[in-house]
Amino acid sequence: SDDPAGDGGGVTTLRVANPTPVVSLNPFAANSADQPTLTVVQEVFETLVVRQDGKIAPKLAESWTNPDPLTWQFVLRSGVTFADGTPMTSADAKASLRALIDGKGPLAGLWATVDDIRTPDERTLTIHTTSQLGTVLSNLTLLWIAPAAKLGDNAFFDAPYGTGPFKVSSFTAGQSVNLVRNDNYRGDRPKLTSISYRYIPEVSGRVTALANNEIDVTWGLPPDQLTGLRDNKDLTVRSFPTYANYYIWFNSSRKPFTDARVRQAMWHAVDFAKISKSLFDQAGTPATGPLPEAVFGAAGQNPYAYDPTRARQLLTEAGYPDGFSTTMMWSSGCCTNGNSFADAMISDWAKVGIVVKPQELERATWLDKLLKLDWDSTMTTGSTVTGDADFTLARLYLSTAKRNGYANPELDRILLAARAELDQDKRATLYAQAGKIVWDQAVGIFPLDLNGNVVLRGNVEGFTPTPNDLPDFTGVSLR
Amino acid sequence: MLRYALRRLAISVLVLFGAATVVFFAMRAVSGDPATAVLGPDADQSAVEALRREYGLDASLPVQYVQFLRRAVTLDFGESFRLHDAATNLVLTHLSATAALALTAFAIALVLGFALGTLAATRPNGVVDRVVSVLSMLTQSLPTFWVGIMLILVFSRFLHLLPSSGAASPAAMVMPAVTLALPLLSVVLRLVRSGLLDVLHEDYVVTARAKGLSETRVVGWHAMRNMLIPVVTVAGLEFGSLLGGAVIVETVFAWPGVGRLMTDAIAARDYSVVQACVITVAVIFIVINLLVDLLYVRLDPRVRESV
Amino acid sequence: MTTVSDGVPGPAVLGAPPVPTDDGPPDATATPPATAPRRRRRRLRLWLPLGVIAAYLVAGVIGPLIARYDPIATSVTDRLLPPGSRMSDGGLALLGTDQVGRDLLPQIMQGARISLLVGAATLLLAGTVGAAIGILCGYLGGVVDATVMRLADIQLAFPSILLAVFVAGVLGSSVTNVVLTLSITTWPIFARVARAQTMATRSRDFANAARTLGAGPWHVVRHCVLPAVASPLLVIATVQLGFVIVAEASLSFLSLGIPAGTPSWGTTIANGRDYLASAWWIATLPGLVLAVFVVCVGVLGDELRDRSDPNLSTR
Amino acid sequence: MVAPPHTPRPLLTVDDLVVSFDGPLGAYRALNGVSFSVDRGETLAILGESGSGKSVTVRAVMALLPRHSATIERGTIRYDGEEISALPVRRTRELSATEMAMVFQDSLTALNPVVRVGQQIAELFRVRQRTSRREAWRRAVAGLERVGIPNAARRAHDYPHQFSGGMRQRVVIAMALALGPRLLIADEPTTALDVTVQAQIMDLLRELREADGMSMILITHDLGVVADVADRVAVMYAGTVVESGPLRTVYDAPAHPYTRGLMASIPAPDRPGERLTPIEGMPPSPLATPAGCPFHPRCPLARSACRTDRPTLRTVAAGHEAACHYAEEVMAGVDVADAA
Amino acid sequence: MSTSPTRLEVRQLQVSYPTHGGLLHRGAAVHAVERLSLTVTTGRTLGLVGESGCGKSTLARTIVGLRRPTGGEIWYAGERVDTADAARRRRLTAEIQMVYQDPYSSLNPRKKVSFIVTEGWRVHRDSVPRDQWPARTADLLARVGLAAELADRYPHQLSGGQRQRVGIARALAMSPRILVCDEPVSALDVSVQAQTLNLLADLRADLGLGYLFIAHDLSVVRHISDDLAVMYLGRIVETGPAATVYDTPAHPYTRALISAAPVPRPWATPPAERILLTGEVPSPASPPSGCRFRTRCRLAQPRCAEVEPELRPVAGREVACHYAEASLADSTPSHPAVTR
Ligand SMILES: Nc1ncnc2c1ncn2[C@@H]1O[C@H](COP(=O)(O)OP(=O)(O)OP(=O)(O)O)[C@@H](O)[C@H]1O
Ligand SMILES: Nc1ncnc2c1ncn2[C@@H]1O[C@H](COP(=O)(O)OP(=O)(O)OP(=O)(O)O)[C@@H](O)[C@H]1O
Ligand SMILES: [Mg+2]
Ligand SMILES: [Mg+2]
Repeated sequence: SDDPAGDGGGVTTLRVANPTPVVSLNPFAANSADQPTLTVVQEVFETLVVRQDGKIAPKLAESWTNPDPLTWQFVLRSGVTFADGTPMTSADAKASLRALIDGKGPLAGLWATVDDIRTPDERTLTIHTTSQLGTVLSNLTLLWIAPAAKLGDNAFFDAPYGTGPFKVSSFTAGQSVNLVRNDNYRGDRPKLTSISYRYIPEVSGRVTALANNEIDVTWGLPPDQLTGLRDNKDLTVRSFPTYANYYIWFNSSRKPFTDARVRQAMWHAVDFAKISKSLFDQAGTPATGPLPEAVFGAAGQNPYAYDPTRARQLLTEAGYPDGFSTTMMWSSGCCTNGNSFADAMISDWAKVGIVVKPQELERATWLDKLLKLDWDSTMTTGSTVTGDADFTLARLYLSTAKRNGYANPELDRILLAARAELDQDKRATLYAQAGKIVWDQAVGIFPLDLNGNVVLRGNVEGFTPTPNDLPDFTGVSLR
Repeated sequence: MLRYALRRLAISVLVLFGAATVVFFAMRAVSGDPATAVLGPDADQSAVEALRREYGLDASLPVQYVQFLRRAVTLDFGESFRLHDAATNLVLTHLSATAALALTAFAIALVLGFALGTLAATRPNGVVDRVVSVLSMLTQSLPTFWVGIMLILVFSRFLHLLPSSGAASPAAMVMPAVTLALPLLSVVLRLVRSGLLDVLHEDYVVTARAKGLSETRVVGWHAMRNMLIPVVTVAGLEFGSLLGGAVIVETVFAWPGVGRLMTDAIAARDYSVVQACVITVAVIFIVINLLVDLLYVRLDPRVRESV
Repeated sequence: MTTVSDGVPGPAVLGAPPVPTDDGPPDATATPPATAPRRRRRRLRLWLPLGVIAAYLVAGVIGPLIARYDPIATSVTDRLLPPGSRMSDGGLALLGTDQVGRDLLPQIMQGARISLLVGAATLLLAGTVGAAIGILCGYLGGVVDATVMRLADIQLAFPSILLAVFVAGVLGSSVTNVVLTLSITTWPIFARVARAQTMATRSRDFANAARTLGAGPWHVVRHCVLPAVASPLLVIATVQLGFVIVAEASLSFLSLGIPAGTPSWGTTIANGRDYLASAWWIATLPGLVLAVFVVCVGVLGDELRDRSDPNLSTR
Repeated sequence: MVAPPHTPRPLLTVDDLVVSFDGPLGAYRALNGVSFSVDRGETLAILGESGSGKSVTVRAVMALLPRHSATIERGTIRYDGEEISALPVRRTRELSATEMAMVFQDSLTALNPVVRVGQQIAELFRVRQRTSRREAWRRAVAGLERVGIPNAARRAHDYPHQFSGGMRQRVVIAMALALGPRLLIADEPTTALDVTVQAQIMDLLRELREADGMSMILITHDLGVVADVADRVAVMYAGTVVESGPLRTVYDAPAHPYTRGLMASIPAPDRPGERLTPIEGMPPSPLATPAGCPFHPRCPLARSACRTDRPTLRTVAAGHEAACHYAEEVMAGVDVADAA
Repeated sequence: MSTSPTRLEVRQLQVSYPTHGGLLHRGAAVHAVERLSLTVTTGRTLGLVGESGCGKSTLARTIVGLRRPTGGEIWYAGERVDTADAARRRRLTAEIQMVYQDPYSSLNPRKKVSFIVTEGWRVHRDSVPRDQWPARTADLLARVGLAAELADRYPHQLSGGQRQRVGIARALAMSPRILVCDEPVSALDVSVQAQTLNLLADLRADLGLGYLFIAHDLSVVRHISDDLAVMYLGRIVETGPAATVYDTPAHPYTRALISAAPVPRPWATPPAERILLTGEVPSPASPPSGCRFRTRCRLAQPRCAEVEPELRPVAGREVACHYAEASLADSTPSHPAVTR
């Protein structure tokens, strides 16, 4: 009828093509760390705090304090309503956190030490932990606040709504999601009236759809595709640093990778500078540490030079003067340009006498082997979803995690101390130390921090990329 | 008649039971655990176990099997671990998309296959025949995904004639249907050609000519009716496998069909969906076999005596 | 006994005929001039595909020895060069380079080994097993037939991808296991054809004649059924060869095929699929090579069928 | 187009017809100069050994030779004075069934197995005469009744395999007669049938001929059947007509050694068990027709001229022609031994 | 050559084909052969004639063991064949061989003549040592009048007569005592037919073979047979010495059959009256009650529908007709059918 947003009227729909299917819109359970789910969910729900330019900023929470090191108290913003008009209260926040913990999804572990959540009044939320938890704030960047009354209702997540600028109008798992503007949104109304997400699996299909004006936005394209698209006047290609990086792990509990020198030799043997320049162009930047630079807690480490002679020398020292044979597995489609990257590395390793047999596996099989530690080395990419070093380092490198066979009491101590530390600066220092151990001991090779890319048609304006690589279209408008 | 129908039904039930059993145990024999596949590597053990309990995967295999069979009888295949919907529902919605595509592809293949096959058969070893036969071998030898992507590039990206993917408009159907039709087309074409060649020098065709009938009627009516049985047989089977899904075409053209549903479900070790898919496909094959047999009787009265 | 004038030898008892001379030059009036080019064309239909197939075999066997192809060596600076480009080591990439800078020509030649091996091995395995089962079912009929054919039905309903995942999961991914997977999906076709032909042949009069001589089932199968089954199987095999090689490519498309690092036409084509718009040659050239091969085998199969047909053969 | 019936011209004349086939063995001539004619109301029987070209000859007349492998190299076929071999096939087809109709050798294979018998006949009226569906069916049933199919109205709904051999043969005849042809060509119409059914069919054909003045070409191996219905006989050997003449003349005084050999091969009914005297040797392969007279390798009378000169059909008595250099000797009954 | 004749006896043989019910009706068995008895003796020929579809081929196939009888017994040389165990059966039936109706389809198209002829020896490994095969093959081929070179040919490279003889050679290779010939000459022209008949007669004289000779052509049957059996709808209706049955047929069906046989030179023999059969041919699946021929019989009486006549001796032969004597006496038809 009228034109509440003043955006020129009419229906403006942003047509988005996902590179991966959205199989669920429930961010509290199994899919709580799932990129495609989070991409959609972030338009619908809001969190208490957000990470902005690497710093934590208020969102639904106005302020927070630590009455004691084990207690976190948040004051919620007033006047916030859900899309159906009901006000958002601390009970909703509490229920949401409970749902996340009880949902036993991949993020539940972040909250393992929480023993009590209280709501003294409608605007106050207190979280009590059994031991000090320095990651509460960054963890909260992934706690979506949903209406408490609906959380137990599975059907709610077929068309969920929250306090965010959009709400879901229709959802077909694995295929498409449609969002419409939440007219009860308290802030600046988005200019878009709706967003439609559709899953197009094949790269050629997605690129063609974009070039043909069948869609407006897509992302996650292989670097080689981008070269061609940059020349296309109708399109804008945005590349930006993300929380994601490439890593090749060695199974440190298996010979010959029990010896750090062997792992280091593997690193020295590959000319990563050349490979990443040719294969990744602007899609990646050489890593400076085990964490992508954008992550809180990342610190620059001593680079490993491409030095085959040194590699051979290290191998000789470790007792493998003639090299050895081993395998490297990865799950198909795990990694940008993965097969080429593997080929290139294997090629360089062969030059120092290390014969690496590639094993491209189906994901479920790969996972199975991975978790059983039934592998020599594995290549994968990973993202520090919360943007906090703890998420990656403590999750993967604690000896209790049993993820790569590496066990180092010193590293364990540092990581646990960092987690318990409430002073963020001190935490950063501790993570720098932990990073150094992981890097110098070559628990894995960290060749590359990945850049994200989003390709938009020329008429899409106002898009700002975020390092968590969850493209957010709230501020976008169509010309 | 009744005995025949009963026997047939019994056999069908056996086939279904066999397919169900094989898929049940095959899914559980492959490496990879559904709970981990859904939750990813970071879920903790208690979460994995909770999920396994939720989906009844903690019971012993024989118990699970009996449970599965008992529910399958009521067409309940359980809930998808991955898509959180009833497997039966998922299969049915995807099947309708597949059916639309398969029917179109089938129609294209039949119409073109008959036309070209007839053309080739009426001038055996002529230029048309040679060209058609080499083309049919060629289409058979081109990988489907190559054809699909090439079609997208040519007709969408460069000529801007057709939408590149999705199932939104009838136009979106053209390329996937054509891609799917090509291999089938060459099969139909070969069958029609060889069937017609066999039949065209039969005496009754000569009789029809001697009756002064036009060549169109002789070939299109007298000869054609007699070579349909092998064509129907193979076409039926092929149609069955089309309905069973064409993963590659569905992937390339982002077509939400049953083939991709099944492939994704296999990848995610989504037992219930895989089982529902396989049983559906088995039912499709059984129904198609039945239709083909009924069609035999319509096509050839001699069959009636020896069903 | 009769005699014939002018030296024509008299026929023996019971009118044993003078054997018509097939080798002697036939009478001019009976041989219109159309024969020579037709013969030549027929010969071409045999030798041209044979020549091409031989060339493939030679390229597959010798090619990689001459133009040395190291599947492991990559040269990322030379990636995605179009056909005819110079590479950084000075070599000429006649067919261009792939996404990690490997020369395509030797890669395709090397790939021929695996692809032809997979094709031949699958056909051999599926063909033998399928034909044996088909003949058994067709000959015995009854319960055996019904049971096995129902098994084939189950097999048809069973997704081949699940099979591939299954084989790859249980046995790991290897050339052998690709052959196994493809054989399991292909055997029912051979079985069906063999079965149909067996059913048509087992009660023909010449088979009955053998039975009245006292022949047992084994003799009838070996001498009456097998020769008759061979020719349709040959045709099916040539059709299936193309299918199998393409199927290997499709398995590669789903990463269930030949293990990475072993070039086959299928893996090369699958690798090139994301580059069809920018570097068309990676997927297209091996695709063409494959298509030409399949067409040649098809033409050869048809021709061999014609020649093996006693009613058409010239000898 | 059709000339008035009183003209003395023959109804069908075939002159020097040469037909060759493209076989997988190369091209060869199946017919090598066939000539004969059929008068109005006359029945001509064509005899000859298997593979001598009888069927090819009549198929050439009906324009039914396989289009892609057969070529008419030479010769003319005139129907009612008009040269039909020069017409496009489509025009000749228009003459089919109305002017000339054909009965094929094997009735089971000559009928379309998947079309109802009545429909196969009705089709003629529907397509060729554009009658209504019901009218066509009515006439088809009448046609079946005419050839003596009991209960025709019901049986018209049956399929060919539901009929017995004799009835099928009658269906084929009913089909050939449906549009009232002036010339009926019957290619071994009774070979597969037992004598009682054969007798019925021959009687039927005779009756029709007498009633309508229809001409007929009858091909058969059975000399008894020929004697039963034919007015004139033509004998073929290796792609040519080697002899033609009135029935009794040819039977009693054959002018060609092949014909004589045929007649001598018949088992005599009054002397059962006696040794038969077949023609020695075997027919020439179509790929290697001997030079000169094609019969000379098997001919007890062959002399040097026979090996070099090909004899042509010549008149040896009134209405009696033969292609033999020594026809007079043959007619005179000169014996093998005498000739040598 | 044997001194005392060996006998093949068929007693009360019954053979039926199960027909499957269609989608609409239940199937009924076709009784192709019904309580049939006959005897074939070495050194003699039993001719078997009858209407197309009356069960002649079924009988032949059952005798050589290609079908299991549903009732009755088959005895050979004093031993029961049909219930014998496999080994004995193989030994017994090796002496009973068959010549098939269609020479081409009974020869394996993918095997050379040399294989086909030696096939029996390949099966019975101990019968003939392998080194003797070539000589024995040449000998056999010569015996059936084929040149030794033909051993290297495939069946499609042979003429019809040659094929027929290869079939005979294959049977002879087993040194049979009894030969079952299922219409061995019906596809051949008179000259080739004469060759084959001569061959069979020679073999009977030289080796003392006994024949069961099935044919449509009565003049051929008359020529070669010592005894004659006439079949109608699965049963024998008349049997006896050939001359007796042929010259003075007693059963109305035999009379019709013989009267319908065409004569090669009708003008040379006195004109005979021809009996045409009318009425519908009954189906073997539902034969008429009583006498099976009564629906088409001129002499049928009410009794014929009630009591099925059994074979009984009448004037030197056996006839299955209640009114055989009347039929014999009745030289002119009581009501004129079609006469000529
Ligand atoms: N369609 C064809 N293609 C090639 N050759 C053919 C074809 N039809 C007939 N012939 C050949 O032409 C010759 C004459 O055949 P035709 O059928 O006229 O013989 P016929 O005299 O009718 O013999 P039969 O008495 O056996 O019917 C034979 O050598 C035959 O092989
Ligand atoms: N395989 C079969 N299945 C069912 N019925 C059959 C089968 N073979 C023959 N018959 C039927 O059995 C009866 C006798 O057939 P058979 O072949 O013995 O006749 P025949 O006397 O040899 O005839 P013809 O003279 O035509 O060769 C026929 O009615 C026929 O339809
Ligand atoms: Mg003929
Ligand atoms: Mg028979």
